Amino acid sequence: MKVGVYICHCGVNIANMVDIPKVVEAISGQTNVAVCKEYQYMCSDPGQNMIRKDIEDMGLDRVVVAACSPRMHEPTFRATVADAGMNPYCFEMANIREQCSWVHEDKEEATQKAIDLVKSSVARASLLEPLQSTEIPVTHSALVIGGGIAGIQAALDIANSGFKTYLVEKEPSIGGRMAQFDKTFPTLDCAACILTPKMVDVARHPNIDLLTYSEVEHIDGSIGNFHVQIKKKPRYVDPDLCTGCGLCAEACRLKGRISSEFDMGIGKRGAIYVPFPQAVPLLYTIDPENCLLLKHGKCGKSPKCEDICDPGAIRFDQEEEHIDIDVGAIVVATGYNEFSPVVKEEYGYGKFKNVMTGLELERIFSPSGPTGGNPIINGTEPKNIVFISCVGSRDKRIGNPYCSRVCCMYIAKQAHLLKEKIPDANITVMYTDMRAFGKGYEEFYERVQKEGIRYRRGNAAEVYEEDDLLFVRAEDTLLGEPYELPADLVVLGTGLVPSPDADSIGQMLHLSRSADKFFLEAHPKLRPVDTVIDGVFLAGAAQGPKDIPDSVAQASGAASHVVNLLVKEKIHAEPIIAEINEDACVGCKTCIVLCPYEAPLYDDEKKVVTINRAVCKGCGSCAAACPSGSIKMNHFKNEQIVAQILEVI
Amino acid sequence: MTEEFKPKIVGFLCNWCCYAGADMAGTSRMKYPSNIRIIRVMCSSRINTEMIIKAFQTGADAVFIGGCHFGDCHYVDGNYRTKKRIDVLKRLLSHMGIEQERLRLEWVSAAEGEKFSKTMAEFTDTITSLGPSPLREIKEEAI
Amino acid sequence: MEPELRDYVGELLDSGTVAGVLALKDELGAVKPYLFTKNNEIGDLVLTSKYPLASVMSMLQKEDPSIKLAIVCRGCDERALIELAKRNQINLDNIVFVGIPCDEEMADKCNCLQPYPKEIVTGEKLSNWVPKNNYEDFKNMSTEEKLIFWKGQLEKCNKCYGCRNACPLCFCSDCELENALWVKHGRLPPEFPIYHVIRAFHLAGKCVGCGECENACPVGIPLMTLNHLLREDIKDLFGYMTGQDIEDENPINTKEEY
Amino acid sequence: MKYAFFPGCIAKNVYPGIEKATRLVSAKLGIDLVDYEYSCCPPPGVIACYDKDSWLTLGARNLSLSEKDNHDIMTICAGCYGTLHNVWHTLKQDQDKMEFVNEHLSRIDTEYKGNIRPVHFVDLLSKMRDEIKQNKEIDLDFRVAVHYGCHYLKPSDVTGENSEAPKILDEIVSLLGCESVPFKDRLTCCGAGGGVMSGEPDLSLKIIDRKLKNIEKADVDCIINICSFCHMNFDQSQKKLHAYDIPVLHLNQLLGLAFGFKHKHLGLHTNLVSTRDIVKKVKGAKRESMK
Amino acid sequence: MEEKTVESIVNEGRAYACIQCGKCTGSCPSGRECGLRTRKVIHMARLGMDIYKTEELWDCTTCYTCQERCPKDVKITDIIIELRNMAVKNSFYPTMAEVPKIIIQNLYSTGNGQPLSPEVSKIRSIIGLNKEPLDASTNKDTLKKFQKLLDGLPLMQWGETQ
Repeated sequence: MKVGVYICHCGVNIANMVDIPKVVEAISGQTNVAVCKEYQYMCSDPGQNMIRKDIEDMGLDRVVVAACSPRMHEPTFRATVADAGMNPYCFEMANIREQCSWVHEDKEEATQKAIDLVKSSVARASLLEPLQSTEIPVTHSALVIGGGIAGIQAALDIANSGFKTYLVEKEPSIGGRMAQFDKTFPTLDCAACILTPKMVDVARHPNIDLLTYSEVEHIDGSIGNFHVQIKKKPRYVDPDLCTGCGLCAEACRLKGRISSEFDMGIGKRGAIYVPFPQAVPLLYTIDPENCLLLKHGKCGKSPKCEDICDPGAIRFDQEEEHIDIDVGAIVVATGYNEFSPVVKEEYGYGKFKNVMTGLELERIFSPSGPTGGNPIINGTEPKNIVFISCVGSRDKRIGNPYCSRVCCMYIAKQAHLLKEKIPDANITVMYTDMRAFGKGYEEFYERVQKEGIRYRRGNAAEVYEEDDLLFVRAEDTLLGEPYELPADLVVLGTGLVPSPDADSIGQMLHLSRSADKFFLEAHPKLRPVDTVIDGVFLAGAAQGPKDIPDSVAQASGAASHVVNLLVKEKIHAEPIIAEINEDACVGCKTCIVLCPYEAPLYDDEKKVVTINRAVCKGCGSCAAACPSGSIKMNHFKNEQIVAQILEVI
Repeated sequence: MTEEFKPKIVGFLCNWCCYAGADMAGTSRMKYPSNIRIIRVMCSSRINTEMIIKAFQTGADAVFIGGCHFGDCHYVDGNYRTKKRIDVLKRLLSHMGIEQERLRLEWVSAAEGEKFSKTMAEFTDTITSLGPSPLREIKEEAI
Repeated sequence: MEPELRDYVGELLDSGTVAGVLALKDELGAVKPYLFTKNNEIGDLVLTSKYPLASVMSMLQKEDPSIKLAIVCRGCDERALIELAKRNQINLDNIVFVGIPCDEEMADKCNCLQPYPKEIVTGEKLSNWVPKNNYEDFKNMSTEEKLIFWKGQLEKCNKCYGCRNACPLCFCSDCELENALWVKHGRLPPEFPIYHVIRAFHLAGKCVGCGECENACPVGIPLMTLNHLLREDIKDLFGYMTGQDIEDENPINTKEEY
Repeated sequence: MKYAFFPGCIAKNVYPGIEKATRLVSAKLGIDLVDYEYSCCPPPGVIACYDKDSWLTLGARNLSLSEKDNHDIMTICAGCYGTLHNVWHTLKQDQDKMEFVNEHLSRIDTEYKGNIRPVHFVDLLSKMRDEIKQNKEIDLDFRVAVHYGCHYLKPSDVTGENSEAPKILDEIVSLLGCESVPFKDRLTCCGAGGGVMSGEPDLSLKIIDRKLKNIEKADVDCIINICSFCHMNFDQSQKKLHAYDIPVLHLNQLLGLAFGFKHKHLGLHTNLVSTRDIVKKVKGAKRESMK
Repeated sequence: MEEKTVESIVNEGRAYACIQCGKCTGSCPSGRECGLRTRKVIHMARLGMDIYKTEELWDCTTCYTCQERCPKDVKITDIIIELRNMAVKNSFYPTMAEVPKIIIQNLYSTGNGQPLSPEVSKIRSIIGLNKEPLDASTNKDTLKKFQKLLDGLPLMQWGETQ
């Protein structure tokens, strides 16, 4: 063992407070120390060359540099020693600047501390082991879960980079929530006009395998190599034969008798249906919950859909399919649901027929919606309309303390659209705070106020009905006066909650949730699209309430992370990770409980735990808790740390 | 004992928060007593009880553990485990007759240089007034 | 109690519910653990003493994981089996519990907190049982006195590893107490107090209070004092008691805040 | 079933018909009532607003009386319920307050432990639907406006009730054949609480005037309440306002009528607002049910 | 127990979380008829103003609707009650706070806030109840003990200062 020790003056930064010759003298005699030198600036070229030369000339196998913080120059010197052919993990640094010369005032004490720290580093370096990073092959394909705008964007971006992409959507069509919207704020683009071309692109893309009416059942594996099982629910329609002509839906005995999910229950459909006319794929689907034949075994003499379908696409004998795929990376884009305002009983949703949610109104506006885009609510055109903001947002009582980010603006948009359709309408928005933070949002807010929409600060207290008319009670907090407004339509600015599918997907992928129940990103500022599970990324409202541009931006971000991964033939796994001594492991699974990354895996055959090198992050938590000491934390082994302890006391 | 008592303190600092906080104290030139000897680990949860007790056994008057604030752990939730482990160990030490003040756990973020230096000054004071570790005396007797 | 139990156990064997019953056997006055597999042996089944049967059960299962066995168990045996199951050392699905309570004399001897299993096959459980010794004398000592106390006690230690060997929860094949990094080899008594601190900490959230370690100690170190206090601490800090439910994780290892 | 009976000042000393009705109805339903030397609850809006700690102490004294016999304490007034339930809840959670209370109670050799629970009569009724149906002799075909009383419902994190859409009272009146008629603002305060009725009578009258106007519009036969204090406010305020003529009945009086008790035994004739029309309707209904 | 301050009341009632949405005022049955603006009461308390000196504080009927609906879970009614306690402790008695003193006197002399009148006593016996109900005033010793309890309570101290 030959350790080279290099003490840096850092100009006067260290040398002024630490008596460097004294340090050199103290270290020179230490066990294993082959050479101990001092220099003005170790990080400079001549400094680095000095080390390289000594490694080559003297055959040093460990190097210690006593200088600044390893957080500053450890990478620099690791590269230096590697240049000279030494394993970079055999390098060690003693921090005698940030944690010594800069913070102490007594030269003698600082010098003694510097000696202790360098000795401790030498002792540690003597026990360091050369480490090699392992290589893991990468499967060059990706899975995107959720076919809303975020999932669509992510899938297109990945596929356009040349990688096979599986897009899984549980509904019969992709499009997600955005497909339900009429127009988008603040530009008032028609949502369908900008979304449907993308949907078609997805369907036609040679690199995209679109799996609609399908659900992810099981996921295992890790970064670079996930194994996924997908359940394809039976549509009872042969996708190759269905032309999307729609004669079957016309013929269905239940036509117009089943609430349409897509129309938020306002519109009706039959048992065989497409959710909306621009659906992709344009394939009809039989709803087994309602279809007379599937549910009761009998539909008149014979099912009318089957009778009328010339190509013979109806297949009542179709069965569930299970597909296994391998992918290198996963994008989770499970989106959101509208908050159900039933629990906010003071607003009378579900009790008073003219109280509706934002998303319901969106369907009323839509030209393809149940009223053909005419603003007819329960048969009449409303004249007095009140919007209530923050329903299910910023509300601790119902457990949604967060701001839903989009409600202020969609209320402004809907108020504008209503005013456009009903010019003589009285429209009042009761709001808590106005949050118009995006590009063009504040301007749009001004525009709708100019159009005569009245904004009154103060959230609605309650809605009551008297003589078939609704009244909304509130305080105008700027006037400090309580008031009541009559209304023939009350629109609740309902907030966003995570999609219920997030539960199962989250469990399968072991993703954490933040307090708001949306998926937790790896870092709130710097890694907003990553998760703590390597190879799994987030896009869109699955991570938190988001508007369309933010969802699209995040989706592209997630896609670029996926592509960064998939372009590699192999990924290098950091060698500073935990290793298990399988002979000593008793399989008590303590480490499995501890690890946030699912790195320890139980081997049922061997009855021991193994460590998945690809996902271990090297925190060492498991090594500290392993009762039998079977887990070794590379580069931070017990004996390496104890050697340091012994030297500093 | 005529010689002035200078406590020996071993500090185990997590790389991401507390170690960076100590660096921050350095770059900001915030002075604190030189008693602590810092050992860097990646996460405060890497520290096992054996190491801590070994430090005491070897003659440390006190042990300091520094990690990230809850919610900031680089490894999601390692610091929750650290807290639990240290809380139990503190009780165990006091049952053994070792003042639990000798073991201190603090959360220091990378930005909290000031907190780090203040904590060091305060901790050194505490230990100075407590006097040398009883284990150190036992060790010296044995020699 | 015994005749009733013998009938019960005999029925378990006759009906084929289990392939064997782990219990204690009297062999010419010496009591030892024994796996009863035939009804005609059952006359030798006794309850007169206490023995850490949980670890024996663990060994039996390791030999044949599929075998279904019954165990005549006391409160501490049951708790130990539950703790072992939590740590994947035993499969409760293949165990039939034949619960018996401890009498006052036994409960006193171990200063047991819960001298009965969840379900009792025969015998009366001690109702409103409160252990007599709550270690007040020790708790009332000053820190310095505690140190002196332990120093005196631990000086007796001859590192026979009896405490560990008797412990039903010590299942590791490699033991940190034999790691020279922590406990120097060839030194008696072991350096104060690392050996015993490591052992006590390893049992935090694990110890079921059976008292076997203290029983096994040839030099009479009051090891249960430490274990008992730590059990109280764990309850105080996390509201956690060992051996209650297999679903309860050792709180020291979980991420939940407390 | 045995309960300590806490009638409260109003039902004892102002509208004794409510106390009487409760005793009659309880006997029919097989609920044994035990009396204790209770003081006033004391009122949540007045005494608690003056000094909360004293309020807790006096409330705890009441609770401690039947605690000795291990009887849960039953109230028939939302106000009394509000106090006793809130005191029970607070002392269960707050060790400091519990110490304070017991320090004072020890001066009169009393101790409160927290072993019994306060309940409202209506909570018992909700579990005795069959018994109510069995004991019903007359099907009362009334249109009624029900009034819950704020302190029975709120704060819901203490009471456990659904404060925005309670149902129990509506369900019980419908068991008796009555229709609970919806009316505007049916859950708002009657205006009596918080010391407002005594301290600011004008404000209190304004609040109840609005309430009565809404009830009048609903065209009901009577107001049904489960709070003696609201009961008093509804009855007296109609006279003070020189307007309205809506009879006011405590739920227990309504139960009494349905169980076949004479209106005079239920003290209906002691109300300020005449209950004559109600009594007439009962007689009519009785004839109907005889047929 | 520690002396309460406006600040401690704000913290205990979690009023720091208030977003001034006004749902409280809009829900207030009393505020519709008078000058009580619940939202403003909370805001003033948060600013550390001497809110307990305002008369509006006594307009609240303690119906708890505001607290019930507060999206930020601010314990609004509980805060109002604490502020009233504080007003009384600081000898700030607006006119409407005067009346409870009569109630306190009744409580002291009869054990009841609302004592029994001779007229009602008569009604009681007519409808078949005891002329006088069994309560704290029935038994002289009980009443004395009750008074002894009251004598030592802060409530009586405030009652006397006026």
